[in-house]
Amino acid sequence: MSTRYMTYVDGREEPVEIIIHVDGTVEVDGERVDVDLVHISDETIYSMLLANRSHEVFAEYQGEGEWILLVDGERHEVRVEDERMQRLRQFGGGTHGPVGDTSVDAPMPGLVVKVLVDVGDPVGENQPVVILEAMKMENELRAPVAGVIKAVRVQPGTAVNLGESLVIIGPPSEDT
Amino acid sequence: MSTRYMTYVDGREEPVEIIIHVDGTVEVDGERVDVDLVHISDETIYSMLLANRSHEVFAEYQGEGEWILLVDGERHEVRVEDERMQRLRQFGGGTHGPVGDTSVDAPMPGLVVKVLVDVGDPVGENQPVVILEAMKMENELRAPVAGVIKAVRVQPGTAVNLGESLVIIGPPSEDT
Amino acid sequence: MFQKVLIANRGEIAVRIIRACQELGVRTVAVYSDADRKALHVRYADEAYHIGPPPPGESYLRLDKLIDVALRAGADAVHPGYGFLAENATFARAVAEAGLIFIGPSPEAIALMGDKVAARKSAERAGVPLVPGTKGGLSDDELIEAAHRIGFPIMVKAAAGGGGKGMRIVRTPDELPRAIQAARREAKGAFGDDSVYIEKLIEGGRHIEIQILADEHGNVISLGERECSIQRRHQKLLEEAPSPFMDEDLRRRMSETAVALAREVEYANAGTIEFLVDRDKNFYFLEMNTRLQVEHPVTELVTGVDIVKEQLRIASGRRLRYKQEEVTMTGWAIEARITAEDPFNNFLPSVGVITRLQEPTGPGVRIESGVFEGFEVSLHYDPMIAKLVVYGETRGDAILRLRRALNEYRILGVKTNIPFHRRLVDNTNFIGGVYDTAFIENTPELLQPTSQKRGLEAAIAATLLMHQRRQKALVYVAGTDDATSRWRLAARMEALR
Amino acid sequence: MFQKVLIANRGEIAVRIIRACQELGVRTVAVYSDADRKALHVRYADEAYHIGPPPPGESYLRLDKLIDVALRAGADAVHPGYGFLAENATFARAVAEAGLIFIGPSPEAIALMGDKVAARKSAERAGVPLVPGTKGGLSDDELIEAAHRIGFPIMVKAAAGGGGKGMRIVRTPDELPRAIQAARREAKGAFGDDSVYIEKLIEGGRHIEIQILADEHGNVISLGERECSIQRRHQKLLEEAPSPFMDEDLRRRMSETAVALAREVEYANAGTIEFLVDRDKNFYFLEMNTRLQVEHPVTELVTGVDIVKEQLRIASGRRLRYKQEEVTMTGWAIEARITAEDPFNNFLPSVGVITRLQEPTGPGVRIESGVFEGFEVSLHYDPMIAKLVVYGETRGDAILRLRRALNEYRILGVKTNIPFHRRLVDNTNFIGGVYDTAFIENTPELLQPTSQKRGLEAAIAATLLMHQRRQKALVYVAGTDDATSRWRLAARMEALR
Repeated sequence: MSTRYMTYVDGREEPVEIIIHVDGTVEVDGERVDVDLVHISDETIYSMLLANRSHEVFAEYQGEGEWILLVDGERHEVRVEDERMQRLRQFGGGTHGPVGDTSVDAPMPGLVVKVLVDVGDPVGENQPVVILEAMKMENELRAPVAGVIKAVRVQPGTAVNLGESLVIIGPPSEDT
Repeated sequence: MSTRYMTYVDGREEPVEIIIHVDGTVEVDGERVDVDLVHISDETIYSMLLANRSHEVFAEYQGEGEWILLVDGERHEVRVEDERMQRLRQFGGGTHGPVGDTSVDAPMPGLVVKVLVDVGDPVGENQPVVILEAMKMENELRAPVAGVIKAVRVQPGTAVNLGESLVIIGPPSEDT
Repeated sequence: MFQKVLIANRGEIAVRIIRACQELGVRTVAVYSDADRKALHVRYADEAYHIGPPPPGESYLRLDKLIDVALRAGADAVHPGYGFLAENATFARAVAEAGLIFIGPSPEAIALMGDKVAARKSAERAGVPLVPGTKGGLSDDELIEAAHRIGFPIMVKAAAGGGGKGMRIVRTPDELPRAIQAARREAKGAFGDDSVYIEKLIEGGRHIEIQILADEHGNVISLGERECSIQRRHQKLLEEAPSPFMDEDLRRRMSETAVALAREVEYANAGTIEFLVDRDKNFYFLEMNTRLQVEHPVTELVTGVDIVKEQLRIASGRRLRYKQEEVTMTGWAIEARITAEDPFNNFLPSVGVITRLQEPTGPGVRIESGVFEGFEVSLHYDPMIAKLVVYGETRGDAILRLRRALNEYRILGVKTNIPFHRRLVDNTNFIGGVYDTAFIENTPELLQPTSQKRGLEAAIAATLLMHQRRQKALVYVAGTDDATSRWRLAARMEALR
Repeated sequence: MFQKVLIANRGEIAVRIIRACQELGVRTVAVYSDADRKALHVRYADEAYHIGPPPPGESYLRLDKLIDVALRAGADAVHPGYGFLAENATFARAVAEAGLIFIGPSPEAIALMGDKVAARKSAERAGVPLVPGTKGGLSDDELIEAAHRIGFPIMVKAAAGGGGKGMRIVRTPDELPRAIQAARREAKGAFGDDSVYIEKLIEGGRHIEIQILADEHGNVISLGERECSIQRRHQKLLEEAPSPFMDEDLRRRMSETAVALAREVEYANAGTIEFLVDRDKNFYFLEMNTRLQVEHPVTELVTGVDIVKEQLRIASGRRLRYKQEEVTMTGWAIEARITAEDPFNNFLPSVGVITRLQEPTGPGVRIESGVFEGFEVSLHYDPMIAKLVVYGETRGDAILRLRRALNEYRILGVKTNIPFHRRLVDNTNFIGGVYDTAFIENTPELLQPTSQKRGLEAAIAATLLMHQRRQKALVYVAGTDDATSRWRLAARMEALR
């Protein structure tokens, strides 16, 4: 499971395609890049080594995938779209409400303790769907969007890898 | 209802007695002082005008009433004891577990919506005891310490003033 | 020396003055409006007093309140900074009448130099060159004769006028009669008065000013010039000392002229005489600023004289500590004014809270700042939030150092003009010292946001952060709603990377 | 000039060198251990490479890794900073053998000056005064005769010795025979060797050093002295330039001596000769540091010479840009070393995360810092986290400015020696310039935490914050466990105040 983003810098029409693989490797426009981004302080300051080039990044999230960044002091406005947002845009819809399917992936390797939803269940945004035990703690995985459960791919006792898809949430049904 | 503190600076044995009245006035060793403390940024930086003398205060809470302060750049270690802690010390106990009574006071004027405890109930730290409506919001007042409810001074519908005592919590009973 | 000084100002200049006082062992009293309770000048001063709501007219311009605070606090002197009441003769007089010392020139000198006509007359008496021209009410023939005497190009201007109406630029003698006629017609139509006059047109002029110091015992010295031609709509953006246009002879002539004017008006304390200098190194009086200037630090860095401390010393009656021949300019200093304005959107003021701030430091860098993390930039006050001043052995060193410092500067929360300065220090004409007051106007690329780079670094950083954010949003620690554990987990996840 | 320089160091000095490179248009390569991934030098450099775990022996001292990174990154020169490999001749040689330029003196000069005996011999040849003394192995009579020649007070020292064993201070001739006997007995007991020697005792000595610059074409100049007597256990805490003890004649003599020594060992690049100066202005060679010194900024501020840039220029083969007669000292500079040590607890290192940091700025203040908010002070490296350097017209101005800047300094999270410096600048002997290397030892009040003030301000502030905290803890907004609303409410409460 990799995650694919289309990223627009400073209002340019041509996006940068960035794929983040579950092993942490990053592909930019089809080319693997060596990147190390570490957090310095607050929620704001980061140091990025990109193929050993050092960049200081100040970042503020504006919501809806929009970021304001200072990279080495130069200001950039960046919009990051994941596949769901891209589909949303393709369907010409607004930016609210889910269109298409969303996968709840394992954010770390672990053991599924409980599955809290069944196929067909409506779920609200932030509603817990799976309990995953990892690093000796129980972690509640929540629905990133509201919708209807389309598939449940694991059951209690399943050992899952980082990034593995656990539950698929489809768009909410018309009558909800 | 005023709150009385004994405050020890830099390990001195002689405390400063500071009383904060519900109207916000402050008395230091029996004398009213004119103080304006405003928050600048983070959880740390404050500006204090004390009778128009300007002091910049950096403060970090260490827990258990202990603070590390930089006042105009000079470092101080300060221990602030409220009446409960003072009693605790008088009883020669440790600093853990309540001894003596603790009052849950109204942190703002409002209307009591619900009283969640009865006299004799054991309560845990942080357990909600009273719901107070103020400024059009319901505010849950919680027990600052574990113990047993010794007195309930209000009932639903009581209008209370800032600082008014609502519930008294006594020490936990021996067998809990 | 004074015991306690009230600073009747705010922002970076109030901080600057407070520091000078502290370094002289003088106690300081700050004043603040509701908008400035948290401001640096309040926090750095020994005492601070509230004087009213944010609009300056209800606080920083209320001389009654300022004098009242000064008396209550037991101050013995008042420093006005720049702006607000700094060139207000009434304030200077009121301060004196309250038995306090005004740290600046006499009310008479302030009033004299604040009146354009009176100032020009004083300049004339002191032998300061004025832009050559005629008075109004002359006949066409008289105007034509005057134009030949003054030399072309000239400007024909409506005597009653303003706003460009009835104004004509004339480059050759044969255009002149028609231009006078046209100007008269326009002036008549616009102002009901066809009187016009002629003034020499200064093309490619530079704005260069001379800093002077004068004590109350008749001693006056020049601290040399500052180059202030990098302007936009008469707002200075960057200043340097010395001027790349200067030579020893011109400096001496301008300094002597400035000192003569100061003597003519019996000036005491720090002051600045602004000149327009043409390509042939003729200079003309513009105006005199009877106060500390924003750009005073560049002079301090090259002369080694602390102008604010000198102001305090002079106002306390001391004699100047320097003789003219002891003043030398060593090295090069540049000041970049950092404003909360968007250079790519017509310098529109940008308001908001400064959420992150990281100021440059290191060798040769001096920051004069009025802001901090959490500071709210409001529309009530000047958009200048800080001054970045650099010093180097040579102009090249100073420019490279300025570039380095600009690259270290980080401000989040409001837009600033830092990108403009970054472009400026890379501009070859600026680097070559080839610029006049029309430079910004004639160099539109300085105000273009487009960069050749694709912004790949920004794309990658934002995407990784977005990804991390998505991951975090998905995970809550079961069995607790405590915010801290959530973050603990996030931190742990980060450690996994 | 170089295209790209690897900085084989960390902390404030790595940042300092990176800035100098940037200001010369030279690209920079940083290296970092696991402990330094977030460090400023990594963030400020153009490139950064990981070189191993935190212990220096596994990272910053690994010459193989450093040279490997330099080659991989395409650097053409290496700057060693100070400490670590800066005075390691093997490293300098290895750099050269890898085809890179070492920004420092030749390996031969480093080796020569690193060997105490060889260094003393070179000094002797160059006519540099050494502390007068005898060699070991002399008879009692020979020692007594030598003592009379040298003059009292003297020290009798065990030739084999160390650690004070077999050491005697002798102030008058009649004490000498017994002291020699006692020293011999002690030496015999401690080291099995009763050979002793005599050395002049320098009382009230000052540690003063001369900064020199030498190019590869035989030009050597002195940049004057630095006063470094404010020491504790041979660790410098504060330095100034000039020295308050200096006069023109002594400066000239010391400078000439230092230059002679540099010539004797065919020195190139920046170096420092340390001297002990007695009350009668006799000076004696201590050692030569064949590298950049921590305290180089004070010399930069008074001479206007950027020593790090000069190092780069010299190493790239250029000739010195200054003649001796062009070097003058103007004004006064003081450097306070800011360390994460508790001055009130025997300067115990204080480790932890710097949670808040606010550095002083404004006129005449230069900060050379290696830290930031979130920086973790660890035991792996030097406790010096920053240098606060101030410049003023006079020593008095500089001291008052230092006091002002120290008052502005805020560091939370670790204890620092700032309180020590605050006491120092208020000490009358320090203000008077009356101190020697024993000053700290003889002035125990500098290390006393007790202040006369009751700390009322601290009591009031902490109590109000405690009160506010209690109020907050009591109140949760019903019907939500969301952390943000809790804070929103708290903010509202604050607005009520």
